[in-house]
Amino acid sequence: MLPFLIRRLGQAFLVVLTVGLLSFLMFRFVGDPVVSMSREDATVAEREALRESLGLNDPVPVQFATFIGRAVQGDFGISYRNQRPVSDLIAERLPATLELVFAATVLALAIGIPLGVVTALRPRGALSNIVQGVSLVGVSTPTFVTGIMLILLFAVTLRWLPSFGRGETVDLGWWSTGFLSASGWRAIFLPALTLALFQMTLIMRLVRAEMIEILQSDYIRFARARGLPDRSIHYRLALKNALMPVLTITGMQIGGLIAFAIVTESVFQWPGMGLLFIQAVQFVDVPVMAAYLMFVGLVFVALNAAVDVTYALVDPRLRVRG
Amino acid sequence: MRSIPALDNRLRIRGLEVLYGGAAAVDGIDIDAVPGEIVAIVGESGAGKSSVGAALLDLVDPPGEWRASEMTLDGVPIDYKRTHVRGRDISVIFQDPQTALNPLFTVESQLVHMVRHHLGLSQAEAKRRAVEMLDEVGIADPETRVRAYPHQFSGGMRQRVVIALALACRPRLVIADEPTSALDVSVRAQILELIRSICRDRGMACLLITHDMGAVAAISDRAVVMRHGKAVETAPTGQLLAAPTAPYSRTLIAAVPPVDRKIDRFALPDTGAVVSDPSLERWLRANETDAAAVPLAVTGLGKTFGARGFLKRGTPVHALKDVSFEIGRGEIFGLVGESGSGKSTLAQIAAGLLKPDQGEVRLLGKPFSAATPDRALRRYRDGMQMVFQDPFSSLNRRMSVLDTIMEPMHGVPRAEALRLVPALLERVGLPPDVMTRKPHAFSGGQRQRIAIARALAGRPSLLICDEPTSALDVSIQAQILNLLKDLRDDLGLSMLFITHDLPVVRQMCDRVGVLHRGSLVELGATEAVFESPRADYTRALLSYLPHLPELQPAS
Amino acid sequence: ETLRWANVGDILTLDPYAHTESGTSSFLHHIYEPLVRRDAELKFEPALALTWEVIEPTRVRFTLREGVTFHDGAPFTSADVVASVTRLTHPDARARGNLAGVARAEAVDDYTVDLVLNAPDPLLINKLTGVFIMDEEWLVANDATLPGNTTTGVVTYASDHANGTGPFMLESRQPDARTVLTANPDWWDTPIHNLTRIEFLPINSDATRVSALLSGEVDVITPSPLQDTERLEAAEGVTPLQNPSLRTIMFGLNVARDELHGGPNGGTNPLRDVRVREALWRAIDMEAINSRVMRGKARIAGSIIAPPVPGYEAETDVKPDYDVEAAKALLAEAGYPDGFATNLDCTNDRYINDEEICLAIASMWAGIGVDVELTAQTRSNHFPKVDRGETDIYMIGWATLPAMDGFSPLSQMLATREGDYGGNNPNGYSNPRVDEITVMAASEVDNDKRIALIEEAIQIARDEIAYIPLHQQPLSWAARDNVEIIQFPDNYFRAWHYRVN
Amino acid sequence: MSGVASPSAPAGLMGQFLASPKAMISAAVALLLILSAGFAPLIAPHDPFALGTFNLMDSELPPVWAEGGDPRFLLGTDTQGRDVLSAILYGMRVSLIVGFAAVALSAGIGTLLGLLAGFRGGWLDAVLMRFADVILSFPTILIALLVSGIARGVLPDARQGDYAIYVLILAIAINEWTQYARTVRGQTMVEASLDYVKAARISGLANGRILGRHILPNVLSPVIVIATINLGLAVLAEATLSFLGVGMPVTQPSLGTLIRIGNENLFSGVWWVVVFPAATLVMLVLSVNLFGDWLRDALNPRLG
Ligand SMILES: Nc1ncnc2c1ncn2[C@@H]1O[C@H](COP(=O)(O)OP(=O)(O)OP(=O)(O)O)[C@@H](O)[C@H]1O
Ligand SMILES: Nc1ncnc2c1ncn2[C@@H]1O[C@H](COP(=O)(O)OP(=O)(O)OP(=O)(O)O)[C@@H](O)[C@H]1O
Ligand SMILES: [Mg+2]
Ligand SMILES: [Mg+2]
Ligand code: NI
Repeated sequence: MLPFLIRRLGQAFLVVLTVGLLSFLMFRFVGDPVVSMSREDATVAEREALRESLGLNDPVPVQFATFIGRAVQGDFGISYRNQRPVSDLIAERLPATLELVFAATVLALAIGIPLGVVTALRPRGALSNIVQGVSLVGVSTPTFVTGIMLILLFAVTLRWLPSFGRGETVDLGWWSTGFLSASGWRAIFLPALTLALFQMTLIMRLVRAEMIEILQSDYIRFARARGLPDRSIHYRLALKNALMPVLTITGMQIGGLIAFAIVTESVFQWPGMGLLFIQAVQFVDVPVMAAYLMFVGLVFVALNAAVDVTYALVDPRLRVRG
Repeated sequence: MRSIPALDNRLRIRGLEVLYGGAAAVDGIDIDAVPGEIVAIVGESGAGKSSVGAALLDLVDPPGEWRASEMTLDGVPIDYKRTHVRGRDISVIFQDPQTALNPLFTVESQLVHMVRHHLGLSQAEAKRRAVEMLDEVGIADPETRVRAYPHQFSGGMRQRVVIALALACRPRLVIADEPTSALDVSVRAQILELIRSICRDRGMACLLITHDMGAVAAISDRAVVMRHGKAVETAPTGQLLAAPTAPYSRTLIAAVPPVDRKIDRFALPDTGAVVSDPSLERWLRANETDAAAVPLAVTGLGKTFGARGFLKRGTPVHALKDVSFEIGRGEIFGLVGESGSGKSTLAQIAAGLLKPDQGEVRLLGKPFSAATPDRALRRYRDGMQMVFQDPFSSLNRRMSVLDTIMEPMHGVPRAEALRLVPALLERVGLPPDVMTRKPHAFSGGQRQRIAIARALAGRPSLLICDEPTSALDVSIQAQILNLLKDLRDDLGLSMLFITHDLPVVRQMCDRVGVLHRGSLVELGATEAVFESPRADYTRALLSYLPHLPELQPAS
Repeated sequence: ETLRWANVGDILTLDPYAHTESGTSSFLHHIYEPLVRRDAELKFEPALALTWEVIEPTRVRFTLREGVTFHDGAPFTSADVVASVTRLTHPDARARGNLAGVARAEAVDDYTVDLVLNAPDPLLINKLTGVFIMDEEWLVANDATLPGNTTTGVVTYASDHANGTGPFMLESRQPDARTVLTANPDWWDTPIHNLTRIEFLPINSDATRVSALLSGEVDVITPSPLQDTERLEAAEGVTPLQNPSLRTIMFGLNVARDELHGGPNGGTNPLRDVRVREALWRAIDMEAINSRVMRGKARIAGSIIAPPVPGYEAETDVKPDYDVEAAKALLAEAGYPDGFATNLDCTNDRYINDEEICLAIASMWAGIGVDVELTAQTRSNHFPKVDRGETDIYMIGWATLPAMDGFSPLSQMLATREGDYGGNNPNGYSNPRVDEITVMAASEVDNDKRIALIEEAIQIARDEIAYIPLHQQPLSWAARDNVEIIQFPDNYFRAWHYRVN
Repeated sequence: MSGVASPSAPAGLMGQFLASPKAMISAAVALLLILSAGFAPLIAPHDPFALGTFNLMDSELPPVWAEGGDPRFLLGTDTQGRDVLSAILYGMRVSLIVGFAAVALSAGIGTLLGLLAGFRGGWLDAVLMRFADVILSFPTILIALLVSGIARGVLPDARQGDYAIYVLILAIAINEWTQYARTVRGQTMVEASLDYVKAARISGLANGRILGRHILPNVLSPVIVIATINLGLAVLAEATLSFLGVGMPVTQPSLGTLIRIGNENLFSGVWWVVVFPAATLVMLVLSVNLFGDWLRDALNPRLG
């Protein structure tokens, strides 16, 4: 286990460094922070002074070295936009995004898995075709359109659910959660659904493909030949095997969900990291962008590692012997 | 041998038919079995043997359907709508223990699930039963082993677990579909013995589906010979082996390589004289390299595989340890040994596909060792060709027969090649007009012939055959073996012949080496090794050999 | 009563000196107050200062209002003004430009304070309307006397806490989610409003913001997309609110270069020819743009400043008639009978329907043979590009804020780029008389003379077509019928004038 | 003895195709859309990319069948007076160019790298796969920002419209090659362990030839399946990027840009500006996906 962890750590370090380099390269080009930071009628001298003080006139390698040097110490600097420490901003926004991603994942699994099983058991049945068709329409529609449509239906027309925000949040230490209030639950539903739609379809298809494959396998045939009831074969035996790759993909996709939360969060005004990032991009808030990107990279590596470990725990063949 | 059983049949089948999309895979078969009796169903691949088993379990794959005019168990018609028919009345033992067990559940949970479902036992009783069952199938220390996962058992033990699962509810009839063909010789004998004793002790009837005549001879009471969905002969085993009456039965029996003596060729009625084109013969011989060079010499060969797999756990495997031997011109050298003994590793090193860690190989005088640079390998492989075990993966499924065979013909003009390929195909017993087809259009035996033709097209002096027939059924195996022998005789090919099938070795090889855990424990002339083995391991191996005393002497 | 106010963006910070964004100022005005504020007509009106007088050209004396307390109960005195001015003029303060020209503040007594200037400044009072006063004791007690700064790494308590004298007090703040204000019961002024609570709810997405209004989750949205006006009019219980604003949208024209980025055009820069500039202007059908793109809510402009801004003159504000033939004739006269090629750079997230306006105009210009390559991009890319002089024709909007005075475009957009002047004139426009006027107007304390100077410069700019003005874009808000709202042309939200019924 | 034809034979594929109405309908719809996009300049009544050809005074006309419709504009006009039908046809062209190019690029790169990684193994494999991890941790959106930012920096005088399409293609391709690479790598490892590859090696083929002649054709079918499905995803990704403002410029709107613009007019009653492009996009993605799905099932012998 130890060499594994060490390898993972090394890998995490490399990934984050690369991401850091890439994001750093990116800042040079997304725009000029000075414009957003100064008054509309700032004089040329004022702008120049600001640029100088931000170190934007230094040679690029110097800037990169400074940036990485501070980043490895966990210091991502201070946001250009809010003048608050970036780590605070990220910590403040993290709960919202993670709760959204978590809710979306749960929703995707809760709907995707049963649908996948149902469509696998009758791969050519009418129900299977309908479910697959509807889910495809869902993923064929751009997220931002789906989001607005859901708002129009559930918030404006039916007035069942709120169209924006997180509802009431409760602070548990530094973590602010929306799961402890009724309005929080109501608020998370639409964004989570919007975000989950793609994953849901993915999981459904994956479960379906895996189930079809597994249902043909020898051990399922053997189970059948021993007269075990279909329900227990499908849901107890086959599903457990089919869920292994689903676990991997779901784990990996969480990274993608965090990224896709950018769109969902800006449609639903969900006060998470995606919203923070998109605003940072508009403002050319370099420290926030850098921290966000490196954070997402880190989450990705961590998820990868977590998936591997879980895999090893769930699959007895991979468990450490002795 | 016991006499034909009385009328108190346990199983009685009349007029069983299995249809796949209109084509009859089983075409009206009658089978009977009495308690305690093992009825073997034999026949070539595709004869419909497994389909009989599937029909009995009502598990014929969807597009297929089955019907029978009569199907009774202990005189009562089998009603598949009842829940406990499968598993409690009729059970099954599958072929491959590697895939038949769900890897994610412990043996205990699989057993408990099974007995609780069928017998409605309490959790505690079911657990006790699980332990009993493991004990019964001969797994030592069942109390602890019961909580293990399938991957923690060896192949033989897994097959025992499969049997435990099949028999946990004490069925009256068990169908064993190739229960031993995935197992090593030593394990195979034990498993057969286990099935035999359980049937006898419990009075359970068993349908043993197999193409292993050794197994048939060893444990079955009666045998049904199937061909093209029909039973061509049903007779007590001893009688069938000694004096088959139906022509097909005779061919089948003749194709079984005898263990106890060497025969020249298998007496197969339908393989006539091989057509041979003299110009092909000339072309094939034109490449003969320096006659003095020893085709293959292996000295002090060693190979260790690092630990592999997830998280790099496990210990290194010494696949080969200090192996030395030589193959003379025109000689067929046999290499035997149980699974994992290093046979394929040796073949791959000899073929220059894998680098040895220690020692050296000389192929027609060209050296190959750990120090040989990769770019020298293409030269090294000149004059050598290989025939692989699995005829399905050894042909590129997207390449036509013509392209496949032409591949090793370097520098042969296309027009010439277009003339040679049909001749080669004829040489291996295939009609030349199959050239344009792709592999999926051929049966296993036919594919193996194509693979041999491809090997010949490389005009080798040395042919390495890694288990060339173990994927084929006996009658096809006999044909391929005959073909290889003819090629050796006609072309003077030298061969490294790898197999785990001792009878085959006896029929094919001039000399034989026995590998055990990577070491060559025995080396000598085949007859000498068979008659008076020196190594203990060889003796043990030979003792597992099935005895087919009733087999009539082949002509 | 609670007013739920959804705005397009969140405020950047609660620290009034750490940002330069007018939206944030507008919000903070509810918590903090300046010495002088603008009334409902945007005229100056005493706030924390009762009176002021220039006692020396570079010294202005303020008499402060007595009996004012900060939200934490501390009294407001001259020390607070001194501390605030010191903090704002600190070199690290992001907003120090808002008080450029002020050297320091000196307390005369508890309720009298002097501002010492570097040079006479006719716009001092204008500037002071945007200078919010903070509490000295509170700053000291919370170690917030230094303004927050990205470079120095100073993080200030004031960025997420607030203590002002204004009509509302901060109750809670969750960035990008909700900031809640409650009415200040001890406010020195007599409230017109009947609000007890303001919930400030940023909603970035236009469609979501409108949805929130339609679904009754918010009471007022700022801004409300123009194209949704009809829908909002039709909807039950909500009303769109539209009024002209101060912001003039115009095109800058690059005359600095010998050739345009958009094409060689025979080695010339056509934009240098005033006839070409006029042709371009004449070829724009502003009526069409106003009726279609702006839903008739914009005010078509001929001048670069809006009517309420000092320096505005109706005579200057004339747009040449839309006349394609005349435009073609002018081009031919200037030597471009077949038109020419140029780039057009626009924002797509800064002004109302900016992208649509540019697309429509590009299409109109194509009609007189001008081959336009249109780039519409985000502001953080647009403005640096403009500033580097890499554009030929570019869109810019100017509201003269926070000063709200004609001197702002004069010094920033018309004066030749040099020293403190011409910060927004990257396109090489230069007129000696305009430069002369700029210097004079900068220190002219006689307001009438000053206005005359500015009027002259703006007239010159109009005659030479230094910029092509398009329109004053409207303020477009929408609210539930039960809220009474006044829209101010400077786009400030002044909730102490609003009521919820 | 008789040869048995396997169910996944190519001849069977056509047969299966003709037997599946789902496959035929989706293929027909996809083909129709692709062709009409391809021939947009010939069939579109107007040229929506030519700035001088539309008139603001024609803006927001409803479709012909609605009250106030104008026969010149079958599906009405947008807020600029552009013909919605023509804009859709041209926009689909842009979307499809982006989609096809991105898919071709990513499939090409991914297949090549996957082949090398799977065949070579060792450090090359490790480096490529870790690199893929890094790429994966950078969502498409961020890559698009990065690429467009770098393009802007590298080509300082270039105009956004000129390279936006390449930026999009590159951004999507950079993100998606990893999928192909991973799949092809796995498949290559399986194929490379099969005996026919050893046979080819013994026959004296060089590694390059083995890869090209033997392995490539055998790993291609999953690539084709992923490609069809990714074509839809690429079109969608382009739309999302346009929504975030890094997509195609307004002067050359893609379907995504049209939807984004239309989205701004969602409440204003000019529904045709958003509904038609969105419906076209959904139809396109859906038909391509359905076809890809069918292809995957058809190429899977277990489902045959
Ligand atoms: N699911 C199926 N669909 C169509 N045809 C099938 C199916 N299963 C078996 N067959 C065909 O039925 C015939 C009999 O097959 P079966 O598996 O019973 O043969 P077998 O005697 O068990 O062969 P082997 O020794 O190779 O196991 C073969 O021709 C086979 O191709
Ligand atoms: N590439 C490899 N990496 C690691 N270990 C290997 C590798 N190939 C073979 N081995 C191990 O080397 C030993 C010898 O394997 P080999 O394939 O030569 O046996 P074999 O005699 O051909 O067996 P079989 O009869 O099953 O084909 C086995 O323990 C096997 O697990
Ligand atoms: Mg079988
Ligand atoms: Mg082997
Ligand atoms: Ni046959």
